[in-house]
Amino acid sequence: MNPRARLWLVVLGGAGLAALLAAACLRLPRFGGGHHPYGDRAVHAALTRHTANTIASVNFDQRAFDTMGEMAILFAAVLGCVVLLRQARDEHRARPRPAEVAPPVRRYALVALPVALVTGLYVIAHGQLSPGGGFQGGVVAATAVHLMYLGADYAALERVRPVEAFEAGDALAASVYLVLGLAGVPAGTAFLANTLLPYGTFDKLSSGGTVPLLNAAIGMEVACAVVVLLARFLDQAVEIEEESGK
Amino acid sequence: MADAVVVIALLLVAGAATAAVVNRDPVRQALVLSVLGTALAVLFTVDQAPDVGLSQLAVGSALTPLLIMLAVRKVRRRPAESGEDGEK
Amino acid sequence: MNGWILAAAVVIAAGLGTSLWGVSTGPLKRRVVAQNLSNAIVCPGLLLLAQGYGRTSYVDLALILALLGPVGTLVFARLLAGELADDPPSARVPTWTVAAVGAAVVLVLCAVTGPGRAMVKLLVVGALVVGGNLIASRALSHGFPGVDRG
Amino acid sequence: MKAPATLLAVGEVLAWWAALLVLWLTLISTVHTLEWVVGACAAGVGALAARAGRRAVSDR
Repeated sequence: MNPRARLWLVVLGGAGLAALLAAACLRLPRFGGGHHPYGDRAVHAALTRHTANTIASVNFDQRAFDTMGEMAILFAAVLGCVVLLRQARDEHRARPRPAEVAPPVRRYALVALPVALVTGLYVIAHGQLSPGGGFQGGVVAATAVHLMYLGADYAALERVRPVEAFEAGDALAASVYLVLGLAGVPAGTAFLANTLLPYGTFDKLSSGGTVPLLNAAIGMEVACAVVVLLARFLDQAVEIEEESGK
Repeated sequence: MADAVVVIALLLVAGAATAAVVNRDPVRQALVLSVLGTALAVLFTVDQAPDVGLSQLAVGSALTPLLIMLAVRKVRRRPAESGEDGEK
Repeated sequence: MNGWILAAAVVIAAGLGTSLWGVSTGPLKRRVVAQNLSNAIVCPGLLLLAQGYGRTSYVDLALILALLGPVGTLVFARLLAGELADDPPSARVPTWTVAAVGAAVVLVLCAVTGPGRAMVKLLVVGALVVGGNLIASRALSHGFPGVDRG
Repeated sequence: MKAPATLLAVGEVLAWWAALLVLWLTLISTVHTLEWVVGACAAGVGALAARAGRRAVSDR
């Protein structure tokens, strides 16, 4: 195909896409209007299950199966990363030199680490009550651990972060999610149906049936996955070196 | 009138995204990307989607810069092989 | 649109607009400072938005930004230490201006909230914003003397 | 480990635990029993992490 024909093809396809997008935009409901057919139903379903945060109800109850897919994607992505970024045969490890960090920065890192960790756990635990949830809190908690690398050095990070434990935790949390979903099946309901536990009192930590448990499983999965992912990246960037043959 | 803050957030996101594309150096792109993440979090907040804004803040403020900067360091260290810019 | 949202719009438009301009132009040392200050100025903006919408749970966003924003700056300070060592960034006036804005916003919101746990939470967020901002500025200028020098 | 060292270690963890529990109580909106239990566990994890981090930096 010569460049001219290719250009015409792009113009034709682009024009078609633009026309369809414009047509779709013209039929959109008005911005900020009061009529939300899906939103009204989602809020109603969340309230009948005593879940204060509708988003958590959508993620871990009404569409818990979608969340399982997302969790599987993250799990597979981290698995792929671990396989791709392993130490190859023509590479060797060189211990990085201890880093010298200004004392106030080091003190800040040592104080911010537990504070950020507890905040991450707070965001996970209150996922069904306030904005947040397993994903957000898990990322915050995992980032907190890496303050050891930023405020000290790689050796200090390795001493507080046993990667094998986090790999096992990742797999364990993913299977906990599946087991929680399957637990309803012998009782005669569907996979991941929120019928296993009582719905509890509205706006309490124990409200929402299985939502807080699934939320916690996702939180642990995400935290462990991010730690493992960053461990591979740090290994490559800091420790592993190619044999240059020189 | 309450939409004014939405318009401001949208303009900031558009500006930051354009700046991230116009800059060609990965390190500078990472810096702009960090600001873009903050602007996106503001946009999600004013659109009353705090859960999404929280996700954006959690991922965009520290994790994405760390991943990008580590990848940049690995790539830059490779061709020279002299270890001058490596941490060893 | 109430006064809180108006104040938030002003803070965010001015602060984020300025830091966007600073982060996308100029030398590297100005860009890292702008990136640090963008976090420290948006955080009070988010607190004002939470007050304007009357949703106390939106304070969590400012809390997470106050915690992780300085961590992001530490990432750049640590991994760009080699580039920044010869010509360290120093931006006392903007840094202290942003810190003062953050402290002022937190104090005004505390006065409106009244004593209670909500006020303590605001103070925690304020301490994290101002302290994190100052520490991150410190880290950018000679924060990592022994890193990346080869 | 000698007795004073053990005492110091326990004291360090307890101090962090108390501080982080106070932090948890400021973050939450309504206090009830389950909040105390979950908060105490989270603060315990944070306190152990704080001590592990401090040791990783200083003992080498």
